[in-house]
Amino acid sequence: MSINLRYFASLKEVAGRPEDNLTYTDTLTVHEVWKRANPDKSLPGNTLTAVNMEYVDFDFIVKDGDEVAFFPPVTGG
Amino acid sequence: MSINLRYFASLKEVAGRPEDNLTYTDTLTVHEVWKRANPDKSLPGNTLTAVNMEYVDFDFIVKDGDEVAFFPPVTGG
Amino acid sequence: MSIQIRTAAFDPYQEIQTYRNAKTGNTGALGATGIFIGTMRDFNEGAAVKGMTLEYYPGMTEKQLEKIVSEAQRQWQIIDSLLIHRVGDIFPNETIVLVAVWSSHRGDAFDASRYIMEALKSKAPFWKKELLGTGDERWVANNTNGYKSE
Amino acid sequence: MSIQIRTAAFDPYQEIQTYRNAKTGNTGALGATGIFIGTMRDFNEGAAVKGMTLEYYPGMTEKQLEKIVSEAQRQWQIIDSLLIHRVGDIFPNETIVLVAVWSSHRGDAFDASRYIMEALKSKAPFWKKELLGTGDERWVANNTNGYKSE
Repeated sequence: MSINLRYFASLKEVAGRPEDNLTYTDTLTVHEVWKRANPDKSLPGNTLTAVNMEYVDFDFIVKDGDEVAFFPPVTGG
Repeated sequence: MSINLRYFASLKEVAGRPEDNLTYTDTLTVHEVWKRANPDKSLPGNTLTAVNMEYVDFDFIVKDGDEVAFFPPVTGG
Repeated sequence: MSIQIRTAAFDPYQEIQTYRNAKTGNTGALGATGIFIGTMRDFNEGAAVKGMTLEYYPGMTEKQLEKIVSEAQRQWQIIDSLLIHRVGDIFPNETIVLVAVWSSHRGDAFDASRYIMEALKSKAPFWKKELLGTGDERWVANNTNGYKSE
Repeated sequence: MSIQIRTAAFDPYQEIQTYRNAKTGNTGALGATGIFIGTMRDFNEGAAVKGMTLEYYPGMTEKQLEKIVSEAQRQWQIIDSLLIHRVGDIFPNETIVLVAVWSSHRGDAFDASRYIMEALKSKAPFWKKELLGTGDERWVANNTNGYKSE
Protein backbone atom coordinates (compact mmCIF):
# COMPACT_ATOMS: atom_id res chain seq x y z
CA MET A 1 0.00 0.00 0.00
CA SER A 2 1.10 3.55 -0.66
CA ILE A 3 0.21 6.99 0.66
CA ASN A 4 1.24 10.49 -0.27
CA LEU A 5 2.54 12.79 2.43
CA ARG A 6 2.49 16.58 2.37
CA TYR A 7 4.17 19.02 4.73
CA PHE A 8 3.29 22.70 5.04
CA ALA A 9 4.81 25.84 6.54
CA SER A 10 7.14 25.15 9.50
CA LEU A 11 6.45 21.39 9.25
CA LYS A 12 7.92 21.46 5.76
CA GLU A 13 11.10 22.82 7.36
CA VAL A 14 11.01 20.22 10.12
CA ALA A 15 10.54 17.39 7.63
CA GLY A 16 13.04 18.96 5.26
CA ARG A 17 10.84 18.37 2.21
CA PRO A 18 7.39 19.43 0.90
CA GLU A 19 6.12 15.98 0.01
CA ASP A 20 6.82 12.35 0.26
CA ASN A 21 5.56 8.88 -0.62
CA LEU A 22 5.39 6.02 1.83
CA THR A 23 4.79 2.37 1.01
CA TYR A 24 3.75 0.08 3.83
CA THR A 25 2.13 -3.33 4.48
CA ASP A 26 0.73 -3.05 8.02
CA THR A 27 -1.96 -0.87 9.69
CA LEU A 28 -0.78 2.71 10.34
CA THR A 29 -2.21 5.68 12.20
CA VAL A 30 -1.40 9.19 11.07
CA HIS A 31 1.06 9.49 13.93
CA GLU A 32 2.77 6.24 12.88
CA VAL A 33 2.94 7.53 9.32
CA TRP A 34 4.98 10.50 10.60
CA LYS A 35 7.31 8.25 12.59
CA ARG A 36 7.82 5.88 9.66
CA ALA A 37 8.51 8.75 7.24
CA ASN A 38 10.55 10.84 9.70
CA PRO A 39 12.21 8.31 12.04
CA ASP A 40 14.70 10.80 13.47
CA LYS A 41 12.25 13.69 14.12
CA SER A 42 9.53 13.86 16.75
CA LEU A 43 6.20 15.34 15.66
CA PRO A 44 5.76 18.85 17.14
CA GLY A 45 2.95 18.84 19.72
CA ASN A 46 0.66 21.40 18.13
CA THR A 47 0.77 19.79 14.68
CA LEU A 48 -2.52 19.52 12.76
CA THR A 49 -3.16 16.56 10.49
CA ALA A 50 -5.48 16.04 7.54
CA VAL A 51 -6.29 12.99 5.45
CA ASN A 52 -7.66 13.71 1.99
CA MET A 53 -8.04 17.37 2.99
CA GLU A 54 -10.21 16.74 6.06
CA TYR A 55 -8.94 17.26 9.60
CA VAL A 56 -8.27 14.01 11.48
CA ASP A 57 -6.77 13.00 14.84
CA PHE A 58 -3.28 11.51 15.21
CA ASP A 59 -4.78 8.03 15.71
CA PHE A 60 -6.78 8.07 12.49
CA ILE A 61 -5.93 4.98 10.43
CA VAL A 62 -4.82 5.67 6.89
CA LYS A 63 -5.66 3.56 3.85
CA ASP A 64 -4.07 2.91 0.49
CA GLY A 65 -3.99 5.99 -1.75
CA ASP A 66 -4.65 8.54 1.02
CA GLU A 67 -3.09 11.98 1.02
CA VAL A 68 -1.80 12.66 4.54
CA ALA A 69 -0.85 16.24 5.47
CA PHE A 70 1.07 17.66 8.44
CA PHE A 71 1.04 21.36 9.28
CA PRO A 72 1.26 23.82 12.20
CA PRO A 73 -1.69 25.83 13.62
CA VAL A 74 -3.21 27.95 10.87
CA THR A 75 -2.58 31.71 10.79
CA GLY A 76 -4.66 33.10 7.94
CA GLY A 77 -7.08 36.04 7.91
CA MET B 1 -40.37 82.24 32.41
CA SER B 2 -40.56 80.81 28.95
CA ILE B 3 -39.59 77.53 27.30
CA ASN B 4 -39.62 76.28 23.73
CA LEU B 5 -41.35 73.02 22.93
CA ARG B 6 -40.63 70.75 19.99
CA TYR B 7 -42.56 67.74 18.77
CA PHE B 8 -41.22 65.12 16.38
CA ALA B 9 -42.61 62.32 14.23
CA SER B 10 -45.89 60.86 15.54
CA LEU B 11 -45.81 63.21 18.54
CA LYS B 12 -45.97 66.13 16.12
CA GLU B 13 -49.21 64.62 14.83
CA VAL B 14 -50.51 64.03 18.35
CA ALA B 15 -49.73 67.61 19.37
CA GLY B 16 -50.96 68.94 16.03
CA ARG B 17 -47.95 71.26 15.62
CA PRO B 18 -44.14 71.01 15.31
CA GLU B 19 -43.26 73.58 17.96
CA ASP B 20 -44.62 75.73 20.64
CA ASN B 21 -43.76 78.28 23.30
CA LEU B 22 -44.95 78.10 26.88
CA THR B 23 -44.75 80.85 29.48
CA TYR B 24 -45.14 79.86 33.12
CA THR B 25 -44.48 81.15 36.64
CA ASP B 26 -44.36 78.00 38.80
CA THR B 27 -42.10 74.90 38.92
CA LEU B 28 -42.80 72.44 36.11
CA THR B 29 -41.59 68.95 35.26
CA VAL B 30 -41.33 67.83 31.65
CA HIS B 31 -44.55 65.87 32.09
CA GLU B 32 -46.31 68.94 33.46
CA VAL B 33 -45.02 70.96 30.51
CA TRP B 34 -46.81 68.52 28.19
CA LYS B 35 -50.04 68.76 30.18
CA ARG B 36 -49.89 72.54 30.28
CA ALA B 37 -49.20 72.78 26.54
CA ASN B 38 -51.59 69.99 25.54
CA PRO B 39 -54.34 70.00 28.17
CA ASP B 40 -56.70 67.83 26.14
CA LYS B 41 -54.19 65.13 25.08
CA SER B 42 -52.57 62.52 27.28
CA LEU B 43 -48.86 61.86 26.70
CA PRO B 44 -48.35 58.51 24.91
CA GLY B 45 -46.69 56.02 27.26
CA ASN B 46 -43.57 55.30 25.23
CA THR B 47 -42.73 58.98 24.62
CA LEU B 48 -39.11 60.06 24.95
CA THR B 49 -38.25 63.49 26.27
CA ALA B 50 -35.18 65.68 25.90
CA VAL B 51 -34.22 69.00 27.44
CA ASN B 52 -31.64 71.00 25.52
CA MET B 53 -31.00 67.95 23.34
CA GLU B 54 -30.17 65.58 26.22
CA TYR B 55 -32.49 62.76 27.24
CA VAL B 56 -34.32 63.39 30.53
CA ASP B 57 -37.04 61.67 32.57
CA PHE B 58 -40.65 62.88 32.71
CA ASP B 59 -40.05 64.35 36.18
CA PHE B 60 -37.07 66.48 35.15
CA ILE B 61 -37.67 70.10 36.16
CA VAL B 62 -37.35 72.63 33.37
CA LYS B 63 -35.91 76.10 33.65
CA ASP B 64 -36.30 79.38 31.83
CA GLY B 65 -35.08 79.25 28.23
CA ASP B 66 -34.99 75.44 27.96
CA GLU B 67 -35.83 73.62 24.76
CA VAL B 68 -38.11 70.70 25.65
CA ALA B 69 -38.70 67.98 23.05
CA PHE B 70 -41.23 65.15 22.85
CA PHE B 71 -40.86 62.25 20.46
CA PRO B 72 -41.64 58.54 20.01
CA PRO B 73 -39.07 55.70 20.23
CA VAL B 74 -36.33 56.27 17.66
CA THR B 75 -36.24 54.16 14.50
CA GLY B 76 -33.10 55.15 12.60
CA GLY B 77 -30.36 52.98 11.18
CA MET C 1 -13.52 60.39 13.16
CA SER C 2 -16.33 61.77 11.04
CA ILE C 3 -20.09 61.90 11.61
CA GLN C 4 -22.27 63.07 8.77
CA ILE C 5 -25.98 63.49 8.14
CA ARG C 6 -26.92 63.46 4.46
CA THR C 7 -30.00 64.56 2.59
CA ALA C 8 -28.96 62.97 -0.74
CA ALA C 9 -28.32 59.38 -1.76
CA PHE C 10 -24.70 58.21 -1.40
CA ASP C 11 -22.56 55.25 -2.40
CA PRO C 12 -21.13 53.77 0.80
CA TYR C 13 -18.05 52.24 -0.87
CA GLN C 14 -17.19 55.51 -2.59
CA GLU C 15 -17.58 57.34 0.72
CA ILE C 16 -15.26 54.97 2.54
CA GLN C 17 -12.58 55.22 -0.12
CA THR C 18 -12.80 59.00 -0.39
CA TYR C 19 -12.67 59.35 3.38
CA ARG C 20 -9.70 57.05 3.90
CA ASN C 21 -7.77 58.22 0.85
CA ALA C 22 -7.74 61.73 2.32
CA LYS C 23 -5.96 60.42 5.43
CA THR C 24 -2.23 60.24 5.71
CA GLY C 25 0.09 58.75 8.27
CA ASN C 26 -0.19 55.74 10.56
CA THR C 27 -1.84 53.49 7.97
CA GLY C 28 0.58 50.70 8.82
CA ALA C 29 -1.22 50.18 12.12
CA LEU C 30 -4.53 49.44 10.36
CA GLY C 31 -5.13 45.74 10.52
CA ALA C 32 -8.91 45.56 10.62
CA THR C 33 -11.89 47.35 9.12
CA GLY C 34 -15.40 46.56 10.30
CA ILE C 35 -18.21 47.94 8.19
CA PHE C 36 -21.96 47.86 8.42
CA ILE C 37 -24.27 49.18 5.72
CA GLY C 38 -28.00 49.48 6.31
CA THR C 39 -30.02 49.52 3.11
CA MET C 40 -33.68 50.30 2.57
CA ARG C 41 -35.70 47.15 1.90
CA ASP C 42 -38.84 47.02 -0.21
CA PHE C 43 -40.75 45.24 2.55
CA ASN C 44 -41.16 45.62 6.31
CA GLU C 45 -43.36 43.79 8.78
CA GLY C 46 -45.25 41.97 6.06
CA ALA C 47 -46.01 44.95 3.83
CA ALA C 48 -44.53 46.22 0.55
CA VAL C 49 -42.80 49.56 1.04
CA LYS C 50 -42.36 52.07 -1.80
CA GLY C 51 -40.45 54.76 -0.01
CA MET C 52 -39.62 56.24 3.33
CA THR C 53 -39.17 59.64 4.95
CA LEU C 54 -36.53 59.87 7.67
CA GLU C 55 -37.12 62.68 10.12
CA TYR C 56 -34.47 63.77 12.62
CA TYR C 57 -33.84 66.38 15.30
CA PRO C 58 -31.15 68.71 13.94
CA GLY C 59 -28.67 69.42 16.71
CA MET C 60 -29.71 66.64 19.05
CA THR C 61 -29.15 63.89 16.48
CA GLU C 62 -25.57 64.99 15.85
CA LYS C 63 -24.97 65.38 19.59
CA GLN C 64 -26.20 61.86 20.33
CA LEU C 65 -24.17 60.35 17.49
CA GLU C 66 -21.06 62.07 18.83
CA LYS C 67 -21.69 60.63 22.29
CA ILE C 68 -22.10 57.14 20.80
CA VAL C 69 -18.86 57.32 18.83
CA SER C 70 -17.02 58.76 21.85
CA GLU C 71 -18.26 55.89 23.99
CA ALA C 72 -17.05 53.41 21.36
CA GLN C 73 -13.63 55.11 21.39
CA ARG C 74 -13.57 54.81 25.15
CA GLN C 75 -14.41 51.09 25.13
CA TRP C 76 -12.31 49.91 22.17
CA GLN C 77 -8.99 50.68 20.51
CA ILE C 78 -10.16 52.56 17.43
CA ILE C 79 -7.86 54.23 14.91
CA ASP C 80 -10.58 55.90 12.87
CA SER C 81 -14.31 55.77 12.19
CA LEU C 82 -16.85 57.05 9.70
CA LEU C 83 -20.59 57.29 10.33
CA ILE C 84 -23.03 58.56 7.70
CA HIS C 85 -26.81 58.57 8.10
CA ARG C 86 -29.42 59.57 5.52
CA VAL C 87 -32.42 61.76 6.28
CA GLY C 88 -35.32 62.94 4.11
CA ASP C 89 -36.95 60.91 1.33
CA ILE C 90 -35.36 57.51 0.73
CA PHE C 91 -36.18 54.76 -1.75
CA PRO C 92 -35.57 50.99 -1.74
CA ASN C 93 -31.94 49.91 -2.29
CA GLU C 94 -30.60 53.26 -1.09
CA THR C 95 -28.19 53.31 1.82
CA ILE C 96 -29.71 54.47 5.10
CA VAL C 97 -26.64 54.17 7.30
CA LEU C 98 -22.93 53.45 6.98
CA VAL C 99 -20.66 52.66 9.91
CA ALA C 100 -16.98 51.92 9.36
CA VAL C 101 -14.43 51.36 12.12
CA TRP C 102 -10.68 51.00 11.63
CA SER C 103 -8.49 49.35 14.25
CA SER C 104 -5.34 47.29 14.63
CA HIS C 105 -7.09 44.11 15.76
CA ARG C 106 -10.31 42.60 14.48
CA GLY C 107 -12.10 42.27 17.83
CA ASP C 108 -12.16 46.05 18.21
CA ALA C 109 -13.47 46.69 14.69
CA PHE C 110 -16.22 44.07 15.03
CA ASP C 111 -17.31 45.09 18.53
CA ALA C 112 -17.16 48.85 18.01
CA SER C 113 -19.01 48.87 14.66
CA ARG C 114 -21.78 46.76 16.15
CA TYR C 115 -21.94 48.86 19.29
CA ILE C 116 -22.29 52.04 17.23
CA MET C 117 -25.13 50.51 15.18
CA GLU C 118 -27.03 49.23 18.20
CA ALA C 119 -26.60 52.46 20.15
CA LEU C 120 -27.67 54.49 17.13
CA LYS C 121 -30.77 52.33 16.72
CA SER C 122 -31.81 52.89 20.34
CA LYS C 123 -30.55 56.42 21.08
CA ALA C 124 -30.17 58.59 17.98
CA PRO C 125 -33.27 60.68 17.20
CA PHE C 126 -34.32 59.45 13.77
CA TRP C 127 -37.84 58.40 12.83
CA LYS C 128 -38.96 56.47 9.78
CA LYS C 129 -42.31 56.95 8.12
CA GLU C 130 -43.00 54.35 5.46
CA LEU C 131 -45.00 54.85 2.29
CA LEU C 132 -46.61 51.48 1.68
CA GLY C 133 -47.43 49.79 -1.61
CA THR C 134 -51.08 50.43 -0.80
CA GLY C 135 -50.48 54.18 -0.72
CA ASP C 136 -50.92 54.33 3.06
CA GLU C 137 -48.29 55.88 5.31
CA ARG C 138 -47.18 54.53 8.69
CA TRP C 139 -44.61 55.38 11.32
CA VAL C 140 -42.22 52.54 12.09
CA ALA C 141 -43.01 51.76 15.72
CA ASN C 142 -39.86 50.31 17.18
CA ASN C 143 -36.40 49.10 16.33
CA THR C 144 -35.56 45.53 17.25
CA ASN C 145 -32.52 44.39 19.20
CA GLY C 146 -29.87 43.60 16.61
CA TYR C 147 -27.74 41.53 18.99
CA LYS C 148 -30.33 38.78 18.52
CA SER C 149 -30.78 37.18 15.12
CA GLU C 150 -34.31 37.82 13.89
CA MET D 1 -21.95 32.94 -2.62
CA SER D 2 -18.39 33.24 -3.84
CA ILE D 3 -15.09 32.06 -2.34
CA GLN D 4 -11.89 33.16 -4.00
CA ILE D 5 -8.18 32.76 -3.36
CA ARG D 6 -6.06 35.46 -4.97
CA THR D 7 -2.38 35.68 -5.74
CA ALA D 8 -2.46 39.40 -6.64
CA ALA D 9 -3.32 42.51 -4.62
CA PHE D 10 -6.98 43.56 -4.78
CA ASP D 11 -9.12 46.53 -3.77
CA PRO D 12 -11.81 45.19 -1.41
CA TYR D 13 -14.33 47.94 -2.19
CA GLN D 14 -13.96 47.45 -5.92
CA GLU D 15 -14.42 43.71 -5.46
CA ILE D 16 -17.63 44.14 -3.46
CA GLN D 17 -19.11 46.52 -5.99
CA THR D 18 -18.15 44.39 -8.99
CA TYR D 19 -19.53 41.29 -7.31
CA ARG D 20 -22.84 42.79 -6.29
CA ASN D 21 -23.36 44.78 -9.50
CA ALA D 22 -23.28 41.51 -11.44
CA LYS D 23 -26.22 40.22 -9.38
CA THR D 24 -29.79 40.79 -10.42
CA GLY D 25 -33.09 40.14 -8.71
CA ASN D 26 -34.16 40.15 -5.07
CA THR D 27 -32.12 43.22 -4.13
CA GLY D 28 -35.17 44.68 -2.37
CA ALA D 29 -34.72 42.13 0.43
CA LEU D 30 -31.20 43.35 1.21
CA GLY D 31 -31.35 45.37 4.39
CA ALA D 32 -27.93 44.73 5.88
CA THR D 33 -24.35 44.28 4.74
CA GLY D 34 -21.67 43.24 7.20
CA ILE D 35 -18.09 43.54 6.00
CA PHE D 36 -14.72 42.74 7.48
CA ILE D 37 -11.44 43.63 5.83
CA GLY D 38 -8.16 42.33 7.20
CA THR D 39 -5.18 44.43 6.20
CA MET D 40 -1.49 43.73 6.56
CA ARG D 41 0.04 45.81 9.34
CA ASP D 42 3.63 46.98 9.44
CA PHE D 43 4.14 45.58 12.93
CA ASN D 44 3.26 42.38 14.76
CA GLU D 45 4.09 41.18 18.24
CA GLY D 46 6.44 44.05 18.87
CA ALA D 47 8.45 43.84 15.65
CA ALA D 48 8.45 45.88 12.44
CA VAL D 49 7.29 43.77 9.50
CA LYS D 50 8.33 44.53 5.91
CA GLY D 51 6.40 41.83 4.12
CA MET D 52 4.76 38.48 4.45
CA THR D 53 4.38 35.24 2.52
CA LEU D 54 1.05 33.47 2.86
CA GLU D 55 1.24 29.75 2.18
CA TYR D 56 -1.86 27.62 1.74
CA TYR D 57 -2.91 24.06 0.92
CA PRO D 58 -4.50 24.16 -2.54
CA GLY D 59 -7.63 22.02 -2.47
CA MET D 60 -7.96 21.74 1.29
CA THR D 61 -8.09 25.48 1.85
CA GLU D 62 -10.98 25.93 -0.59
CA LYS D 63 -12.74 22.90 0.89
CA GLN D 64 -12.49 24.26 4.44
CA LEU D 65 -13.63 27.74 3.39
CA GLU D 66 -16.68 26.20 1.68
CA LYS D 67 -17.54 24.30 4.86
CA ILE D 68 -17.26 27.48 6.90
CA VAL D 69 -19.54 29.48 4.60
CA SER D 70 -22.03 26.58 4.44
CA GLU D 71 -22.14 26.46 8.22
CA ALA D 72 -22.78 30.22 8.33
CA GLN D 73 -25.63 29.78 5.84
CA ARG D 74 -27.06 27.05 8.04
CA GLN D 75 -26.92 29.18 11.19
CA TRP D 76 -28.03 32.54 9.82
CA GLN D 77 -30.38 33.95 7.19
CA ILE D 78 -27.90 34.99 4.51
CA ILE D 79 -28.86 36.31 1.09
CA ASP D 80 -25.34 36.40 -0.35
CA SER D 81 -21.71 36.36 0.70
CA LEU D 82 -18.27 37.06 -0.72
CA LEU D 83 -15.00 35.76 0.71
CA ILE D 84 -11.63 36.60 -0.81
CA HIS D 85 -8.28 35.62 0.71
CA ARG D 86 -4.81 36.55 -0.52
CA VAL D 87 -1.92 34.10 -0.78
CA GLY D 88 1.72 34.56 -1.83
CA ASP D 89 3.81 37.66 -1.17
CA ILE D 90 1.96 40.47 0.58
CA PHE D 91 3.09 43.93 1.70
CA PRO D 92 1.87 46.32 4.40
CA ASN D 93 -1.47 48.03 3.70
CA GLU D 94 -2.52 45.30 1.27
CA THR D 95 -5.75 43.45 1.94
CA ILE D 96 -5.29 39.92 3.30
CA VAL D 97 -8.93 38.94 3.62
CA LEU D 98 -12.36 40.29 2.72
CA VAL D 99 -15.61 38.89 4.11
CA ALA D 100 -18.94 40.42 3.10
CA VAL D 101 -22.34 39.07 4.11
CA TRP D 102 -25.68 40.34 2.84
CA SER D 103 -28.90 39.70 4.73
CA SER D 104 -32.32 41.22 5.42
CA HIS D 105 -31.64 41.96 9.09
CA ARG D 106 -28.50 43.30 10.70
CA GLY D 107 -28.08 40.59 13.35
CA ASP D 108 -27.47 37.99 10.66
CA ALA D 109 -24.94 40.10 8.75
CA PHE D 110 -22.97 40.93 11.91
CA ASP D 111 -23.02 37.42 13.35
CA ALA D 112 -22.30 35.57 10.13
CA SER D 113 -19.43 37.81 8.97
CA ARG D 114 -17.77 37.46 12.35
CA TYR D 115 -18.34 33.72 12.46
CA ILE D 116 -16.75 33.32 9.03
CA MET D 117 -13.70 35.33 10.11
CA GLU D 118 -13.21 33.44 13.37
CA ALA D 119 -13.72 30.04 11.76
CA LEU D 120 -11.32 30.96 8.95
CA LYS D 121 -8.70 32.05 11.49
CA SER D 122 -8.90 28.73 13.33
CA LYS D 123 -9.71 26.23 10.55
CA ALA D 124 -8.59 27.38 7.10
CA PRO D 125 -5.09 26.16 6.14
CA PHE D 126 -3.16 29.39 5.65
CA TRP D 127 0.22 30.13 7.18
CA LYS D 128 1.95 33.48 7.46
CA LYS D 129 5.70 33.88 7.35
CA GLU D 130 6.80 37.40 8.21
CA LEU D 131 9.81 39.20 6.84
CA LEU D 132 10.93 41.43 9.69
CA GLY D 133 12.51 44.85 9.54
CA THR D 134 15.72 43.21 10.75
CA GLY D 135 15.80 40.97 7.68
CA ASP D 136 14.91 37.88 9.71
CA GLU D 137 12.00 35.68 8.76
CA ARG D 138 9.57 34.05 11.21
CA TRP D 139 6.44 31.96 11.05
CA VAL D 140 3.46 33.51 12.83
CA ALA D 141 2.81 31.04 15.63
CA ASN D 142 -0.86 31.34 16.44
CA ASN D 143 -3.99 33.34 15.71
CA THR D 144 -5.71 34.94 18.67
CA ASN D 145 -9.39 34.66 19.51
CA GLY D 146 -11.10 37.64 17.86
CA TYR D 147 -14.23 37.40 19.99
CA LYS D 148 -12.15 38.96 22.74
CA SER D 149 -10.82 42.48 22.35
CA GLU D 150 -7.06 42.44 22.42
